[in-house]
Amino acid sequence: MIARVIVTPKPVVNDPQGLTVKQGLASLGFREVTDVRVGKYIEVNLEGSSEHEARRRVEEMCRQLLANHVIEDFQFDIEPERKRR
Amino acid sequence: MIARVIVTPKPVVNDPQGLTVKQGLASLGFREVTDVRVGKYIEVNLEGSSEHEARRRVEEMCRQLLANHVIEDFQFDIEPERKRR
Amino acid sequence: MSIKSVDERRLREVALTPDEYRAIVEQLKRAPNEVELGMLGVLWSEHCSYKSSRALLRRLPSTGQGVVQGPGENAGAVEIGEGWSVVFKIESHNHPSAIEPYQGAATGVGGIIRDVIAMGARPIALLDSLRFGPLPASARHVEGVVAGIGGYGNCIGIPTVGGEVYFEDCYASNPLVNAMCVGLVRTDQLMRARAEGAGNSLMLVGADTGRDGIHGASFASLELDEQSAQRRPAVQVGNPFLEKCLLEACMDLAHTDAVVAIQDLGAAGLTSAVAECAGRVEGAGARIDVGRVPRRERGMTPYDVMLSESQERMLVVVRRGREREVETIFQAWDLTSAVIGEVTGDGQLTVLDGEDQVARVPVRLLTDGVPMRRLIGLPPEPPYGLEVDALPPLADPGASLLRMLASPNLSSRRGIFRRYDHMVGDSTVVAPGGDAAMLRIKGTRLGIAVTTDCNARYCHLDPHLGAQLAVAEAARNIVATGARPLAVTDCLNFANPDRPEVYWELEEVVAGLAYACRALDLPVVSGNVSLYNDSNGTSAIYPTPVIGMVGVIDDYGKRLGAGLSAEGDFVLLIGSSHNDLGGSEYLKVEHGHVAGRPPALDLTREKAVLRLILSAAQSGYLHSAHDCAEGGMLVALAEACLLGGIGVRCPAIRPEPPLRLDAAFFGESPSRFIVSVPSRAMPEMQSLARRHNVELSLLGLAGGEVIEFEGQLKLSLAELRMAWDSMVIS
Amino acid sequence: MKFGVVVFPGTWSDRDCGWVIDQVLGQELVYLWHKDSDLKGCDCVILPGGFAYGDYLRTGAIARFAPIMEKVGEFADRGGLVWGICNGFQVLCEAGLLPGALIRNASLEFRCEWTHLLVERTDLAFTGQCTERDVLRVPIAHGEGSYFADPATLSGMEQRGQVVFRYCDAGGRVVPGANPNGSLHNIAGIVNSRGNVLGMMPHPERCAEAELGGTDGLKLFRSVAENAFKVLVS
Ligand SMILES: Nc1ncnc2c1ncn2[C@@H]1O[C@H](COP(=O)(O)OP(=O)(O)O)[C@@H](O)[C@H]1O
Ligand SMILES: [Mg+2]
Repeated sequence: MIARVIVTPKPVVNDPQGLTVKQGLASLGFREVTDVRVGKYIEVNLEGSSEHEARRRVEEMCRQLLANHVIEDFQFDIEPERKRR
Repeated sequence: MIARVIVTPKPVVNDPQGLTVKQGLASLGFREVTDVRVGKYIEVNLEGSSEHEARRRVEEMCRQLLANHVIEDFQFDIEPERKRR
Repeated sequence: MSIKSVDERRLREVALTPDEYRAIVEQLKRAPNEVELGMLGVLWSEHCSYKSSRALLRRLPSTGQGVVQGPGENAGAVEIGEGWSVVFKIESHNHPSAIEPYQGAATGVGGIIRDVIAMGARPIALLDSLRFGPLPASARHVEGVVAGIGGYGNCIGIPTVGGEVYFEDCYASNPLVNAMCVGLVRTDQLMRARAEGAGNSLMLVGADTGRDGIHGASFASLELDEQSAQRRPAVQVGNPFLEKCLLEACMDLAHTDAVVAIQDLGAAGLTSAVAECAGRVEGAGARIDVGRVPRRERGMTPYDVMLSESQERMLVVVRRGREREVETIFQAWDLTSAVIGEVTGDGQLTVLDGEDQVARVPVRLLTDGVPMRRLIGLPPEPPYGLEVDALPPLADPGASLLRMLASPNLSSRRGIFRRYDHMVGDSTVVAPGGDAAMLRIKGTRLGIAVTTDCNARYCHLDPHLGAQLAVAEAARNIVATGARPLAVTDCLNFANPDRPEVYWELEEVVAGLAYACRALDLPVVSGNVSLYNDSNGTSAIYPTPVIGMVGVIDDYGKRLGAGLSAEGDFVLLIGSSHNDLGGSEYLKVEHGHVAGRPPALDLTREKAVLRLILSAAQSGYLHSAHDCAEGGMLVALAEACLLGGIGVRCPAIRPEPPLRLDAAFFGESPSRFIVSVPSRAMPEMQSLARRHNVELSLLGLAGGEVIEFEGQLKLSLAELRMAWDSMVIS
Repeated sequence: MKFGVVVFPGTWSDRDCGWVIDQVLGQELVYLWHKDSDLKGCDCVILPGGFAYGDYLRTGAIARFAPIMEKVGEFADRGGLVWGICNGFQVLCEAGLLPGALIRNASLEFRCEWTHLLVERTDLAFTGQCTERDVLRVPIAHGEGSYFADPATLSGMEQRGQVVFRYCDAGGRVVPGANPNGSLHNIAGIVNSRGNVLGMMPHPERCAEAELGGTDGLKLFRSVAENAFKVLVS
């Protein structure tokens, strides 16, 4: 089972990385870019259990460790097959 | 148009962050976790152009700036609708 | 006047009391509108107005030789010689760090740096004073705070050279994060944040304004409770890179005469910056247009813009007609700048949104209108008795020493300060790890020593004495490097002062600070007060008046380290020892009590000891000096050995009654130092001590790889180091 | 000898390098602004430490596109001396002027402390004043200094002798315990195959005066200055 977790800064939270990358892209000539947000991607491989159970566990992991709920949102999907995306 | 870019450390590169997250999860009781890799998630909003053109441009951004091919792989998808995932 | 026009929920939101609201209506002669209410709410918060503490703070001495700027500006300034002044201030960021340790601590560092920049000074050093609940439960919090301080300081390129960390139960739900910044400026180029000259432009520079931390100042003035969770959007994310650019641009600005003043935006954002700046000039006012404020988000209201606490912004007062020059400087650093208004002479803060006037409040009402709160102090029962005679005698000094060195309050802080860049700037000539740190002033032989200190356990047991001990210890730390103490900045961290016993602590602490600072000729040139460090009204922190101190040495070539530096040196104890076990770390670690009276302090003796050490350092008699603090003589001696990598052989200690053996080893009598003296300088050192009328006792000889007191303890440096390096925070 | 020190937004070792060049060594110094595209006739370009562009996204990732970098690349191609220190090393790797990359320290912590470096090349313009297998005491200050290159690149570099500095203990032994960040092969500094572009994580400019705790770093600055002198007289 593999879970792909995406953690992003909450929309109202300042994202200095995103701002700086946006400026970097602009100076490289990518002027069509209107906004950039930088977050984390976390790939978690888990053993056994049902997809339903895995979903519950990963949700728990996000709440407890993977995301900082004060400033970040998270989302994830789960794939039964253990193969790299 | 919105591009969702995922940048991951290449399999041969050490991922101390992934290891630490794995240990952290284990110490919280998530013992079913067999492997964790930590990468980056970058959300790029772009103006105008076709999906095809956007794909070409984002590919270019990844090659030039968003990923370092010595240590990282990247992948992305593009969604015409500009709505937050 | 009735209060009916505004509902109570709204008042609570802006943290105003019905009485305060009434005072506003009375002085405005009308009801304030929403925006005005918000502005008054933040500026009248405890955090901005000091309404509970201002009267007390006046008791602190703030003038003295060398003081160039006392309290009232963004930071204080003291002349150090050769045309240079040091600018410094300490500030708390306790509440934000409790909610989000990394960002809370990081933005605390960012904020105090901007206060120093606003004075036209280049920041050259940072210090952090931290208090947490016991390990390991607090480990994640410690990790976040330390990472946040390093994350900001390391990125911006200002060395973090000192600070302190303590672990006590009382901080478990109210951790304290205080940050101090020290800057350097030519005295004649010191700036003051005064909005002089009607018609001059107000420019907002740096980051765009977002909806960060709206009502952060009010938030800092409330106790933490379940509802704090809902206030969480108040948490700000710092951008040290942007602040680095802002810093350099402001340094460039200081070289032009286009600028009248620079003011940082901190708590209460634009409202506070504009009001403070205008408030410092008699009759000055300001007119600003929120429509011209560059924004990060769409749909922000004038209310949001006026109250936003977005980081990394500065207000610049620019001479009329010189705006282009300023803009060019900021452009060079890729920073936005916008003219948002102008200085007026009408004494009003007028806020426009394009054509529309959205607020108009007298500046004085904002800055000085809040009714001062008269609180009542009542001493609590003194429950902290200690029968020293009832304590069992010291059984095994070696075993005790190992346990003491491994205690989180005494163990080596290397695991923390090696995560801070403490070398950038090529000026750190005494690195963290000993007593004060020292930075050289390039182009001169001058050095400045900096430290923060406070034993809050002493303050808990006796606030008046504890505060004095904190000042004395800071002075001792400065003197241990060979530098002369100059001036103080203080951060008063307290629980809810509405509780009479807390207000009593505050009164006592301020009185103690004032007394010690007067006795040691140390003006208090800046500071900060953080109240309401309680959670749910139950657990209160110890009164924690953190003392930041700066000293100067005329020739940094004469500086001293804390570690023994040569085999064969005589190792001496300077000062006298008493049965001072009250409030000691020994009592806590070995007997599990926090009790008794803190050590008695005789400031006349203290002065004599400080003079002796300075004079010996000046004459070149000393190879090292280290002050005896928590853990007493033996812990100080072990530290001197471990820092220098040299052992010491001593004859057995046979204390003269009534001095107990445990007190001789681990008692915390103040006004003492461990020094090492080369044998050739011993006669001079002895006669110098006699002349200063200070007790000097020979402990032993430096050398080898063990610490030995004949027949009493013998431990290898390796064993000691293992214990000392045992703190694990991540 | 004219040193040029590049300043990116977010750079902070520029002044420290400048201080050593100008005040300690008495050599000629110019600062090179990232937006400029002129090296002002300098003989050695230093890319100093700092957090250019905040090191956001990846260390050195954005800085390498600064206008000045194009000139630095051309200068390197002509055989000019380019010296990246800490963040400068990261920029050089991102720019492809040096092989490999620098990733998060294995400890995941920023580390500021003294290290020992074994000098493996003394035939370079940067190390001419060092003795064979010299051990230098030089501080580090970085969070992302763990050197990585794929196995083929790494073995090619080793064969060509491109590793200039390795973390070692005080006795010069290259042991895992002396490695502060998890760098492959204990690598602290490397050179390009031509020998004119050096990248190193430790900060020699922080140990060029006794009062800062050591003077080993001065050897490297002296080497560059002396080398220019040798080139001039030959
Ligand atoms: N405990 C104190 N002792 C002396 N001065 C103080 C103290 N607390 C605050 N001050 C002074 O009062 C002024 C306002 O403080 P503060 O509101 O913390 O400044 P800022 O607006 O820069 O955050 C400053 O000049 C500060 O130095
Ligand atoms: Mg201020």
